[in-house]
Amino acid sequence: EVSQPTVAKEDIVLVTTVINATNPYMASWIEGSKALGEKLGLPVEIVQSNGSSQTQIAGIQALAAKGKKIVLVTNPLAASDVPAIANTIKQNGGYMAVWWNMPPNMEPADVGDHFVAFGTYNGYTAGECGAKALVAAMGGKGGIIALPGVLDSTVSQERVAGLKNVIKDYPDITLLDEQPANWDQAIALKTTQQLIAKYGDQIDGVWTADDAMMLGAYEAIKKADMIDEVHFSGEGAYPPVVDLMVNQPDGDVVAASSFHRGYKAAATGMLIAYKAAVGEIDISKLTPEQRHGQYAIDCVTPANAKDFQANGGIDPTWLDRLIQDPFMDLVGGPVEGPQG
Amino acid sequence: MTFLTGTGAASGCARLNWRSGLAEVAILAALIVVFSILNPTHFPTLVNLNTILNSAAIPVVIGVGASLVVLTGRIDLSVEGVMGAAGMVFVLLSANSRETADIGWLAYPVAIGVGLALGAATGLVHAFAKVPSFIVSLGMWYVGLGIAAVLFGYEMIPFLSDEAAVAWPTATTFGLPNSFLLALCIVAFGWLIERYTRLGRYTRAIGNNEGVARMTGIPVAAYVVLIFAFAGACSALAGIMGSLALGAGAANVGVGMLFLTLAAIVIGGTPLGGGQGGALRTVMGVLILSTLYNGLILAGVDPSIQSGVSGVVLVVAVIAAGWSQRAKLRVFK
Amino acid sequence: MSALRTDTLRQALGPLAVFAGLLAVISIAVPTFLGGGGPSIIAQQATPILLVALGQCVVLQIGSIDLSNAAIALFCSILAALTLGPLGAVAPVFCLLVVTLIGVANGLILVYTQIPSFALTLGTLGVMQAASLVVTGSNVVYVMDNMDVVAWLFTVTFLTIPVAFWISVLLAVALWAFLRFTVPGQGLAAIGFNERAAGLSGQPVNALKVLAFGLSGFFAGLAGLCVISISGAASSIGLGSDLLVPSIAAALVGGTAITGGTCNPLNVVFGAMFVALIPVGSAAVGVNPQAQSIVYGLVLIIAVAATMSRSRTGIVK
Amino acid sequence: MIQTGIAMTPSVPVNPLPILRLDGITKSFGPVAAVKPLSLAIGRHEVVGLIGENGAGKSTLLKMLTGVHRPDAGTIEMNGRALRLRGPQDAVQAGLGIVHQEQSLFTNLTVAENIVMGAGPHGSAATKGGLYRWSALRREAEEVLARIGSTISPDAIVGELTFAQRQMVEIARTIHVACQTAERQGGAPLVILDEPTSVLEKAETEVLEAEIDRLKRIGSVIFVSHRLEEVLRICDRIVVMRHGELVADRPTLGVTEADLFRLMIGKDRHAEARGAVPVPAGAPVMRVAGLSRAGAFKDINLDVHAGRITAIVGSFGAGREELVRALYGAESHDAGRIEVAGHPVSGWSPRRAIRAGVAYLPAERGVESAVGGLSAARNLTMVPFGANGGWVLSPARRKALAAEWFEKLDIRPRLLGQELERFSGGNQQKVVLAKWLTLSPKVLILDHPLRGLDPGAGATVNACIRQAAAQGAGVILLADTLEEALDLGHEVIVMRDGEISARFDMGRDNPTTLDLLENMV
Ligand SMILES: Nc1ncnc2c1ncn2[C@@H]1O[C@H](COP(=O)(O)OP(=O)(O)OP(=O)(O)O)[C@@H](O)[C@H]1O
Ligand SMILES: Nc1ncnc2c1ncn2[C@@H]1O[C@H](COP(=O)(O)OP(=O)(O)OP(=O)(O)O)[C@@H](O)[C@H]1O
Ligand SMILES: [Mg+2]
Ligand SMILES: [Mg+2]
Repeated sequence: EVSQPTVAKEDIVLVTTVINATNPYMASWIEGSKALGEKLGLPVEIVQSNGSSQTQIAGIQALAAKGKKIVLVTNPLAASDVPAIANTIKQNGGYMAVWWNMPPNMEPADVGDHFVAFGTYNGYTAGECGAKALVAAMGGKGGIIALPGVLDSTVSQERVAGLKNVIKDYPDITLLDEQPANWDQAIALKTTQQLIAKYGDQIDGVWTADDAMMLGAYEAIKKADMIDEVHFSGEGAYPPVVDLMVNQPDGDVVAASSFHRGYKAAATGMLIAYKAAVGEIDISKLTPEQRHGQYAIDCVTPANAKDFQANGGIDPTWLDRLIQDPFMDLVGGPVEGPQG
Repeated sequence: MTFLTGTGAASGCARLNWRSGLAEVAILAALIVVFSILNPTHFPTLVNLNTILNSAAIPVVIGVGASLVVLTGRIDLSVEGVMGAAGMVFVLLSANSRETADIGWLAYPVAIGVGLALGAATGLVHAFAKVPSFIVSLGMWYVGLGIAAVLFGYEMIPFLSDEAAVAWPTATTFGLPNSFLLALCIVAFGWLIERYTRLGRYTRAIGNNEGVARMTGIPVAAYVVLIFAFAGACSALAGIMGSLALGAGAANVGVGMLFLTLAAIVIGGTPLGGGQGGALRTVMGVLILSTLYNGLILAGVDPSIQSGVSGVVLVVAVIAAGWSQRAKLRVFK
Repeated sequence: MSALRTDTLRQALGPLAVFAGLLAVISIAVPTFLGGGGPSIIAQQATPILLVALGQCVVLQIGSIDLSNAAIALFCSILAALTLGPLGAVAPVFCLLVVTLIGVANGLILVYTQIPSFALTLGTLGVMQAASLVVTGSNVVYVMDNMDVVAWLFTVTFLTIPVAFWISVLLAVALWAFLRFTVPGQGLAAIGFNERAAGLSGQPVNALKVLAFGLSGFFAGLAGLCVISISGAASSIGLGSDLLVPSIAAALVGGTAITGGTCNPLNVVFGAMFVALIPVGSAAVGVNPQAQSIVYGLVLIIAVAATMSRSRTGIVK
Repeated sequence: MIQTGIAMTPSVPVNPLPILRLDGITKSFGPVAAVKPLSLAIGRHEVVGLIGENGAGKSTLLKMLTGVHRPDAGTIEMNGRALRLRGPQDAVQAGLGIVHQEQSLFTNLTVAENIVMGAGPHGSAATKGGLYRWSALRREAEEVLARIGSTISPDAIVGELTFAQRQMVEIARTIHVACQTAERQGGAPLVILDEPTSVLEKAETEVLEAEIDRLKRIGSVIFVSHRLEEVLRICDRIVVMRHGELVADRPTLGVTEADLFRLMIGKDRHAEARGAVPVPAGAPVMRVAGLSRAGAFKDINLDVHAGRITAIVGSFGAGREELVRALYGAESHDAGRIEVAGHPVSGWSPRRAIRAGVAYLPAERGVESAVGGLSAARNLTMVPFGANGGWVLSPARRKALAAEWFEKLDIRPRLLGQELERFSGGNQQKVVLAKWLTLSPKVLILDHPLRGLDPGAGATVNACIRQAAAQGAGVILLADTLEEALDLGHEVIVMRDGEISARFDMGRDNPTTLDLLENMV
């Protein structure tokens, strides 16, 4: 009775992709996929790309070649990978949901039924969340260094735009420098050390596009004995960062971080694709906002960090509730751009 | 490997001498002058000197081992993998936030032992299965990264708990960062090996003409294994230093170190064909690149063209150093 | 006697054998792999690797190396994404011309300054990366129009395998014939074995070196066009940004000696398919993601150990 | 103090055991049986000459002795003990020293290091325990050098020495190794010299002979050479190999050069036409006027005529190698003019030279003319001009050409498609010479063309050179010996310190070697 062809449950293999398993965000992504797999009683295959689009696509294709129908949730390495992945899934007869990263001129509905949904969140808001808390901690004045991810990542660019959007209202805040640290803790450490040499005491805040880079920058500032004067903001709510927010071991540190939990995202996307595959969702009846939806951002700051930490960020009933309503975290359609 | 041959080994050998080292000094001086003009307030300062030296420490340590490998005419691409594996072993065997086994100071020798073993494995496979070092060490790069990933598991980042140890590398003694002083000790050790031991001299001989080395009765395979093991140990130490710098375990602590070190070796004037040059020259290469990296950021050069500027400087430096050796019928690969 | 024979055999059939062996292992572990479109996946994955590897093997043939050609491939796909809209069918020609010229420039700088190719192309690699960021304004660039100019490469198939693969195989055959049956082909080998002797025998050493690097640029360009045909978009982190290591590995598994003089493009075809098969295979077999790198590294070493020729000098560096 | 050579000669113990005994030793390379079952004993205090035509298996035999090749069958015994050589190190350990046919020194290291390094891990006090004591090392090397009467500085970098100087270093090293090890083990040393003299000039050869004499008092020597008169003068006993077999083993006494020739080649030496048939100086094919290069040669004026052979002689440092390389465009010149066939040349390079009809056979075969990894046939068609030019290589043509020249120069084995490096030294030389002869050049420059050739092959090649001249080529010859220069040259030019010091026309002046020597020093 649904418009799209359906698949028997036993013919399904659940698949997800990660860059590597040593990144906390990815680890929680894997955890979410596995939790859902357990609930559904289906095996989960993990494709690890090690930062290579080629490997990522090859892995998905390899699983397709095993004969089962793929139900995929992916946070693709690069937006430009999506067409190739969509092709693979189409040929396989499976279903997929894509999170965060997609070419701007693409819409799931245009691609076809096998591309069930695209989920995004407001990167500007995410960047703003960290920036606002940072500026507040700095008392509205001082110098900030910013560490974006890789230069041509849209995700990173959006977050940086959010940062800039916030600080333009604070004439006493200067953005001292912007040096990409490639999402990498070690590079962030090295880069921050150079920036310390350049700006020294002028640095009052460090804004990073991701918590891994924040941890690197944090270590560099600590080693330079500046930890008491400098505030940090990251993104992703990595447990160690939430720890820092709760414990504030260095007295005056404010870590502010927004939240788009890998756990929830992976489970949600996988579930939507699954329901489409087995016919629990009729794709033709999905609203545009459901096929290209926006997910809420929780802004974690020292004020709410303790609560966040207490339940590990996940309400124990969340997964069961999700299975009832896979679109429950959805707050709207496509992201519009920075406000104001 | 022929493409690695800088000067024709077979063709009666254009000898590198102290004078050709002047080109590197001149390049470093030129960079310092240029960056001092571009950023007179921050570049020529003691603080910045320490920043540069500190960032040079890890590649210098790697470079000592890597230079010896290159002196034999071989190449070690496994640097980043070995750093990851050894670094992760070190962190997990030290007091850390994951509370894995803490074996105290023994974590240092054990981690270095891991690097030594990986290096020796590279050397053994290369020397006895006769597979080019290029490919064995490339494979070992992946193996090392894989070991680090397996050790990391799916759990949280392990943070080092020993604050004193974590603070040591960047702390200063006699006004210089400890990390750099440690690196200098390793350089001195490497230099003594190169100059005053059979291992070092045979390394040069092997690099100059391996066939002759064999006919002379030098046990080439054994020396090659030793050298790869030593290089592995150097990378492992670098992995430990990287982990201390991060204060945490990360599989990719070595990210970017391979090309940096290779470029430093080439710029320093050690021809990749082997037989000439050595650790001291590599130190110059590392200093040039570290200064360049630091200077580009301090001068505010657009990040998207930094890799291009580095590439151009690399090529110009190598051209300048080798310009006088250009000759009709010169072999260069 | 037997040593010589086995070596000739190893050289002739080694790459095919290791590929077939790995494929057999995977087919046994995953019986549906061959029927489920496995071959076309391998072919698709192998095509860009193969093209870059063919260029690399010409450079290895003269005893040099080109570390920049994968970055050139990516630059070509970026260029194609930018120009397909305005230029249409002319765009691929234009892009190939540009990247071939970049390869030629590599060669010219090399022969004029006489610096080692390793250093030069490491530098060019950095420059190409910067160029990619600059021309894209650090963004992903998408083919807006005229995608059909390149799309057919991977949508049209012959025997279920994309035509791009067959074209690459034909190019490999052509390259093989060029190296084997032409005067410049013999000159390239002579340079790889003994550059001085080649020069003193009147081989146009400099011109041949420029030719080798030009070909490397050209083949990289073809790989770039394949990338754009597959993904319709390009960026310095996307598809095609990691072809360097696999393509060198493909050349070596294909029996190309890193010392120069011995390159057989036909075997590089199998080398590329082998290298493409490793990640596909380990995902299919279900190797633990964290251990996948270990498997990749070990399989690579074993494959080269099995295919490389050792008879010549006994010296392996 | 190191103890070597003369210092320990006084009481020579009489030992009935031979130093070395080979029994049924065999080696094949694929289809080629390089050494067939061969037995041989070398006595104490004996200098044994090992001769045989090119490819007879001499080097292969010696390489088995020094652990480079492993014998397929047979046993080696040294100083009464069975020897299992797993590699060259074992041979060094056993007290075997060898000067290989191809030079084997480390060009990046000093003379002293090269000399001492050969002694193996335990050979020298200066490197005991793996540590280098540079001053001791230098002293040790100085003494060895002094003993062979060499004035080469122990601190010189080997790569900066001349070819002949390097050969002396090599000899010094070998003698040092053999003496040191033998002394340590209480046995007698055995020194193997594989064609050590083919690159030495007379004076050095004499030093070497004296050293061999001294060596004989403490050990034994195996000496390989194609210069039969030298073998007769130096050796006590002569062993002849042919086609991998030992065909004769004679005491030197009473043997003549003609006997040796017959034993080696299997037929009598033809009464060769000695001396050049005078050829009138026709139009010059190459004219050189005022050619100079600082530090190498100065104001060279020279005409090379079609049909005539111009031999250039001179001692080391006279600049003749540099001169001929400049004539070929392989090196530059500062001033002067070169004209080929009436046209002045500019932007001179090997390619232009070849196009103009100039060919050049370099002296260092392994480095400069043989492409060892390519087949002999491909080496023969290596020069991309004339019939080998264009784009397409015709396999059929290559094969026919190769077959023709293999026949003409009797290159063996007749495996056209085998990699050149698998041929014996002499046969490689024939291949690279043939490469140029196929082009029928106008000017043929030959730098030591007979290097490493057996007398039979030497005669064949000489005949080829004469024939090339007779067919209209102008030949410039840097000969191995003065005799050869006088024998082949229509004109002999003597160089000294970069300048031409004398010119002789063979038809008119008929100089003797003495006349030449007078102008050389
Ligand atoms: N590595 C090899 N592979 C194949 N054949 C070989 C190899 N080395 C030597 N041979 C063959 O063995 C035979 C003996 O060669 P060898 O070098 O011992 O001759 P030789 O007596 O030293 O000659 P020459 O006087 O020319 O140096 C030759 O036919 C040669 O082609
Ligand atoms: N302490 C020493 N005393 C005497 N001689 C030495 C000493 N150290 C090295 N030598 C000699 O000097 C020569 C040159 O040294 P080396 O080979 O290290 O090259 P180098 O001059 O340092 O140049 P490069 O940078 O190319 O290595 C060596 O071959 C060695 O024999
Ligand atoms: Mg040195
Ligand atoms: Mg010989």
